[in-house]
Amino acid sequence: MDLLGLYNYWIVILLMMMGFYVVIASGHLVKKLIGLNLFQASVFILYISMGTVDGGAAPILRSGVGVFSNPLPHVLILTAIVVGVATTALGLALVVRIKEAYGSVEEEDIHRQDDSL
Amino acid sequence: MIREHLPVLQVVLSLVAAPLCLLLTRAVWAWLLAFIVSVAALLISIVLLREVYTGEVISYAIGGWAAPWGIEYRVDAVNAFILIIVTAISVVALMFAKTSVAQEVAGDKQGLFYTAWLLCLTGLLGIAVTGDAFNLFVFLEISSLSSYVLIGLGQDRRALTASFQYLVMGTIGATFILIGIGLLYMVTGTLNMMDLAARLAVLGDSRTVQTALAFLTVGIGLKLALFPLHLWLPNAYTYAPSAVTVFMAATATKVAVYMLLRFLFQVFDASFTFGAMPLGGFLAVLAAVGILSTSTVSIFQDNVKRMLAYSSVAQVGYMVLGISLVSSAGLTAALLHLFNHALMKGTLFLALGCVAYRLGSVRLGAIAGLGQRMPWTMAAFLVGALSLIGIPLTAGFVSKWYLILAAVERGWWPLVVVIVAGSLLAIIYVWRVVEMAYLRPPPEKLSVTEAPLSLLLPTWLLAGANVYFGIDTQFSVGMARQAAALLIGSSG
Amino acid sequence: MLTLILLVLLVSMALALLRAVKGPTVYDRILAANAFSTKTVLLITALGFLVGEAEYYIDIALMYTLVGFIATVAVLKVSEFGNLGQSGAVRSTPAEQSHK
Amino acid sequence: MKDNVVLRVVTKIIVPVILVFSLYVQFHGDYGPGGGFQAGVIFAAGFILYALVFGVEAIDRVFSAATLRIMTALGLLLFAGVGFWSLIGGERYLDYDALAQEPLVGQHLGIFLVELGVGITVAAVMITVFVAFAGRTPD
Repeated sequence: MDLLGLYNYWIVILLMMMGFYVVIASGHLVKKLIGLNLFQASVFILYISMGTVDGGAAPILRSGVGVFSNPLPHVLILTAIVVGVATTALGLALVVRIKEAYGSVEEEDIHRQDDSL
Repeated sequence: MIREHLPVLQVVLSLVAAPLCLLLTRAVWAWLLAFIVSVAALLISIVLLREVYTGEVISYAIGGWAAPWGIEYRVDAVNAFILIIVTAISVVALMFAKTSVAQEVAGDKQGLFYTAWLLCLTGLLGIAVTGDAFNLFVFLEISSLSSYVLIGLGQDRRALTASFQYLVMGTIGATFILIGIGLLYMVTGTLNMMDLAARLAVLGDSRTVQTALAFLTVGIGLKLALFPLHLWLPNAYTYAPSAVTVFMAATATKVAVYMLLRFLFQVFDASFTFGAMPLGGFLAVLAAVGILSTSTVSIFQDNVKRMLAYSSVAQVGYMVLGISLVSSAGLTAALLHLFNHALMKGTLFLALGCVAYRLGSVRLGAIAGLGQRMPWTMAAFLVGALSLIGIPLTAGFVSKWYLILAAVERGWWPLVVVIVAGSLLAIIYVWRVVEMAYLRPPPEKLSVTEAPLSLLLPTWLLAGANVYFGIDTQFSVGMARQAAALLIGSSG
Repeated sequence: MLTLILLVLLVSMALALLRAVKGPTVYDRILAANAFSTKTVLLITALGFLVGEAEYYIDIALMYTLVGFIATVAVLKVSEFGNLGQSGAVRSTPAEQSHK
Repeated sequence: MKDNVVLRVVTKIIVPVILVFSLYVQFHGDYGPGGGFQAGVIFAAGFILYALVFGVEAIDRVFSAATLRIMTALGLLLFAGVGFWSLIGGERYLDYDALAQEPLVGQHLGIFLVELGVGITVAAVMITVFVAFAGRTPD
């Protein structure tokens, strides 16, 4: 079993679990978003490493190069990155509004305030 | 000539209308544009439905790139059915939105509200139309992002936290779906759903495919608010503006159910999902536990909107239950319930929207005596509630009946008990509202009048549909049956 | 040779990262992060020559330089004024005073 | 921050370079690596740098909130307009062949217009996001 040969998957899994842990364990809303970003980044790496072809050049058409990496996953993930940016921006905007409404970005504080309503 | 381009126009029309809406500064114009586009989308979906009603499949290649390479839009009986639901509900909810949103959303944000609405509509329609797995993810994110915005526009500050919670959960769900699609692409090298199905059938079982199925099921389950993953839903529905709640409750989860069906039955083979992988029993247990627990939880809710939100989770449970039966009858029941649930929850949330418009609150205590003060609104609520319970002559009865028949056919008697028990629990929580509205005297100083006609009209439109489709089941059952046959048939 | 350069760059990046984590003051961290981003630019360029597609990698490196510069300015501004938007006059913050 | 001479001078020199670089990435996009997304972000980055140094009000002189709104819509409409153009040309939606007599010219024109639309929208949205966050006065 060649465990290190598939090192890209180990990186993906490690990042994914780190991100997921932060999303779940952190009560700070901004940190949650950072965790979410990390989580998404792991998937980006999964896709990009998937497109690699051994010995392949960057997928730009020019003479003298026969083997290219698969450009499709790159293009797909460009879309996903844009989606990720939009999600982060929206999330941060919500955090700003939450901060203005509650005066706090800690989940516990927010829940405590709402229960008292 | 234009007929040929209908599948793409279905999506692109609202997509183009969204930036136009951004340019319109007056809220009325923005509303008008959104409404016209929704009506046009409804007309397109009716034409599409008529074309695929005969069992035909319309395929449209975007940019002229043929199917397995380019993005294919594909309309068959299943998604034509979904398109009708989404567009029809959008039209009705927008009729309602004009008055309701004017009260609930700040004036300068209304133009943006309708922009987000149109984008959400685009996303939902896109998910239904597209035949490309990655395109599905993109449309899913379009609809999700705009629905976070719509929910965050609610009056209560808790709308913000609800929206944030939904954003975190929804993004995790979408990312799971993305991983699933990526793993499938890794194995097959294609993203077209039909092509995926063909290649997966040849490749057979492998650990990557199993993982992909798991990721996709969990991801869609999050979007679907399947029982243990439903935590975002009650808050989101409760604090969103009334019109948004109607739109979300009646369409968003439905489209998620559609995704589940598409992946479980068409992309993967049913013999793989329910044979090699024990997904059937798994879903059935989750659905059954979900129905019983969330129905019980909704009995104890003080906020009627929240009560109905929990009930939505239970109703999703019925649909998943139908799916987990893996039979033609079960799928028919699931699709039928999908249609009927859109009608009944639409009616109920619309009626609540009328109440919120007049009272500004939908707490149980505030409803006392409304049966006399707002007779039409509460009567519509009653129709929706009867349908929710499943009283004969309402739409809800039809789907519950088919569901029970399907369960009996498979001989899964415990499920029949669960379905009946769920209905009994529904009676309890609906009764609390009815008792409050009709049997309690209104407070002395309460001086509310009936909701304006612009709100009552859409409410009664859907309430009438509840009764109509409870009596004349030809369209709904026929469509559901055909779609189920297509899904089951394709997985042989 | 290029491989050696890459190794040296990676080591210095690791050192910069260490300083960014350890750094007692905010300015240590910002400086370390800035050094890290500069090294990244060099790494990208060196990698481009190693792979033999330098012309594309240099575009990316240029891009990264710009982003790094803007990010450093932004971070410094936040640490100095506590907000990104203002054009205002220099206002000395407690953090600044303690390092003068 | 505009009292800082070094920063002010460097910004004034570097901002035009950033904008030119963004145009290079934009127009290079249909042959080499590059394209609307990247170009839009770089273009916005130039203005963001300027706003960091001279204050967020400085952006208002070039891109007011209304301008940004129109640009956001315009880019998307350009994209969709190309699609409708091909529809009118009797081809499938977004089939660039319909845009010119020669299919090859049509493809170039199509991808160029689409990338331009993407670039405009992304630049406008990025600046909007920055203004929305940085222009908010803390209480």
